Amino acid sequence: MPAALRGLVPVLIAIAVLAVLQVLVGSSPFFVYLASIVGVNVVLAVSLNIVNGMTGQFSIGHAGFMAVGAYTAGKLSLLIKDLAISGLPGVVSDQVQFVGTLLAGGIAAAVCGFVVGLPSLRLRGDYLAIVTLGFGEIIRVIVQNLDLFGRALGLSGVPQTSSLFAVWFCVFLVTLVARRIVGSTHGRSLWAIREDEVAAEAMGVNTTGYKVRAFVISSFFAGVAGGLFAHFVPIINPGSFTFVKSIEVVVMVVAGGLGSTTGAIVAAVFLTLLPEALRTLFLQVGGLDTGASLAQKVDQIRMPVYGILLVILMLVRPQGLFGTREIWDLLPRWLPGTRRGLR
Amino acid sequence: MISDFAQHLINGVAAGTIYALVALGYTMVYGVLKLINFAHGDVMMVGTFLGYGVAQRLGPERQSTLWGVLLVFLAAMLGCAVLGFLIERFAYRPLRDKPRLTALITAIGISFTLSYGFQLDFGPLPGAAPRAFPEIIIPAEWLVIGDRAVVIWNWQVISLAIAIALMLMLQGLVYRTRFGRAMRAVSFDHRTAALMGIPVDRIIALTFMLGSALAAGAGILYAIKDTAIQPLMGLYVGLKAFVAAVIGGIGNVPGAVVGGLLLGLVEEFVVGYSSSSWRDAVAFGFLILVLLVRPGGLFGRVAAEKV
Amino acid sequence: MRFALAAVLTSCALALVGCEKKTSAPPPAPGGGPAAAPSSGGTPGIAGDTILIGEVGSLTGSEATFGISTRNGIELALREINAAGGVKGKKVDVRVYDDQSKPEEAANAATRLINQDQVLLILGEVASTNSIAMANKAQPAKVPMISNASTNPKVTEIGDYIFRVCFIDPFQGYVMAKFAHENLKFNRVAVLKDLASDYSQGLADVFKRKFTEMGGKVVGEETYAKGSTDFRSQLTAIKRLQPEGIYIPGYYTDIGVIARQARELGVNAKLMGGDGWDSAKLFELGGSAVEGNYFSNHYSPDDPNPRIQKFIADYKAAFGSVPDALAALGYDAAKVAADAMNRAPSLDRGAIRNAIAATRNFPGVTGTITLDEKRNATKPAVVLEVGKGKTRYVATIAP
Amino acid sequence: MSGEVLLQTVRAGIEFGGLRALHGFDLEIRRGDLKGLIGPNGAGKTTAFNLLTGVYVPTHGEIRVCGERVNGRQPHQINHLGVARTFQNIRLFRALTALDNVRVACLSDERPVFTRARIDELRRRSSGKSPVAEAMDALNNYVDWWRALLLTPGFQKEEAELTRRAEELLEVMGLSHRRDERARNLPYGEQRRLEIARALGTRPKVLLLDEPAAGMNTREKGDLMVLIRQLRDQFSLGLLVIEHDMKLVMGICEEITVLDHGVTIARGAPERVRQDPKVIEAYLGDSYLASHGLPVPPHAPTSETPVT
Repeated sequence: MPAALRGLVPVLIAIAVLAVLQVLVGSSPFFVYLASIVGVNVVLAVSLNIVNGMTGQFSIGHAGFMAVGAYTAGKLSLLIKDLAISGLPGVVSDQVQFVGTLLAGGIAAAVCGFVVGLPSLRLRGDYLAIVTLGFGEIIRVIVQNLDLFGRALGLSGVPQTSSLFAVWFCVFLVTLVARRIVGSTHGRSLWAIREDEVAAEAMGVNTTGYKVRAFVISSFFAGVAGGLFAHFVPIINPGSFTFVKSIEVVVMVVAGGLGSTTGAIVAAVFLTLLPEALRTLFLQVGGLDTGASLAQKVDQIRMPVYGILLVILMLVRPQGLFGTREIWDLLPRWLPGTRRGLR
Repeated sequence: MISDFAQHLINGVAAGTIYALVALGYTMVYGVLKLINFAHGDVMMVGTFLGYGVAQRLGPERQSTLWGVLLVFLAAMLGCAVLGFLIERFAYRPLRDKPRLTALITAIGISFTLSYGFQLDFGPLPGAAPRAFPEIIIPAEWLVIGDRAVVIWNWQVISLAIAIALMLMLQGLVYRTRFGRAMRAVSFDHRTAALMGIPVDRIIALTFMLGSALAAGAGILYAIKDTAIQPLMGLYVGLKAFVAAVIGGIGNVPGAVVGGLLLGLVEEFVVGYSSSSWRDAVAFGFLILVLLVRPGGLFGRVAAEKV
Repeated sequence: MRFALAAVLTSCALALVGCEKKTSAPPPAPGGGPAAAPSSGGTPGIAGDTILIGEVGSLTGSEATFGISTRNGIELALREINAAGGVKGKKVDVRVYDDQSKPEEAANAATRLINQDQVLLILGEVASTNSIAMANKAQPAKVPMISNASTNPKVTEIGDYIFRVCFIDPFQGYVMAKFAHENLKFNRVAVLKDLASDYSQGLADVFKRKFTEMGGKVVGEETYAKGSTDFRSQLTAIKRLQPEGIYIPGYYTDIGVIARQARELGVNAKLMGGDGWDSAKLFELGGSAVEGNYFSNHYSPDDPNPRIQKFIADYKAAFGSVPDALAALGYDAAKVAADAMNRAPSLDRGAIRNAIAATRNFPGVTGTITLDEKRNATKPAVVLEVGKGKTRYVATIAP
Repeated sequence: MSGEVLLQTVRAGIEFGGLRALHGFDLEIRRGDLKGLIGPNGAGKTTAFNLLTGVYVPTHGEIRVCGERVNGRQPHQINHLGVARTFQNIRLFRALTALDNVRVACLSDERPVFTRARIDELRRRSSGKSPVAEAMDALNNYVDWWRALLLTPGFQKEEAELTRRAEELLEVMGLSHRRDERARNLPYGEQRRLEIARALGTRPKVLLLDEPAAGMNTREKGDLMVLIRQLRDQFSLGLLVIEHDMKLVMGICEEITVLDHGVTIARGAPERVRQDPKVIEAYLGDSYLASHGLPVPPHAPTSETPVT
């Protein structure tokens, strides 16, 4: 295979697979909705993993960046809703605009990431936690104060141009970025920072620069996830991007294994579907009355259970379920293509 | 107008005192462990609920006697000291030699467990709805200026007195006692301290208990001031107090007090003379500014990493 | 490198230049489309001799108490309906999903009710944000939806399948403005609103506009954020302006604390609010400080009307507390739905929609409900005065 | 033998809250030098290394790399100017493979948009405070990451080149067989050698070795002595070695500086230093014993930097 093509082959394969999937199940609204929610959470988890897992910093304000992306993309889409690109069929023009707003959302979030990251990443890691948390609060206050963003009611009427294909292509992209970065020597520098910041600095790694860059990329994808979110959820308001949302993503990353991309994906899918599955289960088994109240209990105890889960994981298995390994590292050795170690 | 200014000043000091007391706990724990004890605000919340429970038990007559008030404070502070001890013993101590991130995640987990666990409504847990805190200090006017232009209430004076007493006790403890000296030694370098025969584990546990007890005291004062308590209150107060600690220079005891008062006053005057809708952004905007300009806080300095 | 940059910039510029106004109708949103076809030939929502309807509510999360009140009200209504023989001889069952007070979960729950459970119609949500999210799913699928307590005008603007049994923000804001100006003869008022709540902002905006139109003066406006318990700085700032009344369209959770702190600071102005004040908790949180203040509401528990007294007695027997307005609205929403199903010529969604739209002079506990052409309920509001441990009816204000 | 001056300190010193950790420290390393730095525990040897590599900023005096004043520059910038080091308590990237440890260090050269020389020139003119230089550097890095994402042919070539160079260095240090082993799984002596390989990856002009022989047995120490000389010649380095093992220091160093309590108490050829009465007095401990062939008691692994 020509070297120039190596970078593109997975993209082409992904496009083909997702297109088939879109045709097969794209018309079941409930499935599409659920898959979209799952997809957005996966994008969030994988992108947060670049900072919290690979670089060893700790951000707990991912929802804030998601909000920036959602509001930027959503507002932009509302503004250009009545425009079409001449010479293109309506659907294509809509999709082009959709992609454009996603990029805008991602870039806005990335800029915020830079502004927030630069002062705090110069300092020790735990400051980032507090500053990102504060950033989420500031975003909330800004949105609530500006009519432009619909204040507390939120933005509604954003064209629902997202699709199964779009969401999962973003999942694919963020995964590809995470894997390719890890695979490159630059990614190894991130890992070096996580392992030993002083030594990395002494070996010529501009640690602040790398940390900020990882944070910016992570914020970018959080913004893209927000943009996607705005295009399939009928209304976005500050309540969807709270501290609780950030913690959910943190739990996904920590449970999946700090540093394991596939671990983050598995955890994100599992933790998003689990409450849904439990609800269904209780309703099927318990009938309407007891089942509903049980299902309600499940939702109530979800948050404290997340908290306990974090504590227990840190005490028993601080590296998370997968550690830094990827799924294929856990496959039996005799399977072809089984690789070991950090690759 | 001068009377408004005076009233804002009173409000700001009252809020700042609470921030300062909670910030002290953050700063002490950070001093000995270099850990941001994220759950600190939630320990405070648990303290107020303990006080609430005791006051309810005492009933309306007994809770407002001197002994009743003392009992509420003591029960809350003791209860939180035990909680602080348990958290330290079972959640933080096993992780002391692990990367600091691990302990931070644990702290966030504990914070989450406490604040959302208390929102459940089975068993003894209080549920999400706010509750009115009993008036353990029956409000009475202590000082009235002009035609009720400025009113200072008895509980405001008592709260301030209690807060100052607690801070002075802490200052004495840290700088005048053997325990305080040991604490400062541990804060300096806990490995060296251990080599010198200081019981590091016990000192750290005691520091945690002390910080948690202070938080409980602050929590009761907070509940007296704002009259309503609810499980999520710890998150907000905790965050603001943390910001106060960083502004003052984290790890620095007088810094925490100054930072707390400063934050309380800044918030108050932003609302009073600018716009109340930006109030919650003030603290964090302030924080980012401090980190940009003076990362070590007003009184602290950035410690170089040991190589 | 430079080439790539130039190429990107050029294509961006081209895309911008190439934009034009859309001429044709927008294409149907992917995934939306017409109503999902019934799975196995039967009518959606009907299984044997039961009718399945859906409910979405905030059973957990920040607005859990509202969802639970609503749920109880609907539950009570359905018990009565089924005890009286159901609808057209069929039992009515409700499937409830929790939306954790989040719009994305509300949309998810609505999608699920429509596509998986195939419910006949949907009841719910209190928060307007969540109702809008649900309505955006119900409307394209042509499933009738009755919101019990979302007062933001935007909710029913989403489409012709979306209804509500409560009045809307503009009306409630008008009610208090009129009451303050005409009954209390106030000329100077201040506004204190919850920045985190669209409900609070909506009421505050209308109140300000109407009160000014009537010739009064709004002297100041302050905000707070849900979750804070220190309102002294805002109240001190308001006190400086010396208003006769303060309009606080917030929730009871905050009002009690605000009232106490207002009294502590020597603020003598009367406090006024909206239906968010309505809760037994208000008396506990506010103590004596909250007494003597006014709020507008959907119904008054001390209304001698036997229909209302029977509802209150039944609710007390079933759930052990005095129903708040949200419970009453939930009850009415379910009753309106059942009434429409009874009147509809057939039990399909289109017919039921038409029947709901034709609701006229329905005797609900929150007043006589007539749905107007914008699918909003028009009915009078009452103003209540907070007393010792209970509320007292003061006035009725008609639209 | 002596070439150009690579690293120079002029009356450099640092205080930690009133405690003088290092005072009036003068040193000069030229190309091809092999110098030693010794002193009892807590004498300030590692502090000196930390000053030279930018971990600490000197409170007095001046540090120059290739004639350029570098006070206050960040460690990675000083590294880019050609100063690399190892650590007393081995600080490898423990979860990475041996190859990756070296590759990360090799990376600092590759610049896709603006050349390293151009950025360094800008930095030099503004004494390290040019926002333009930083922006160029950042752009370089972002572009690099995009190339990593797209796997461009140029990127693949560079990665291959990095790998080749890293493998070469592993070969030199005799670690080729450990290429894909994680650093934390290597035996102690090999970890020390891997640290040197990693330091060499940054293409240093001056190499600072902090107790390279600690924990090695006699045979390994012998090999190390040969290796250090070989490195100097092969890479034409200037070398500065902190070492407790007197036999090794005396055996390879051409000049030795002795520190005690942060002050230089002696300097000169090994023979002269060995007989200096001040040195013997300050040093009458393990090193005295060692130089007489007696067993050295194990050192407590305490940090020599004063607590801040």
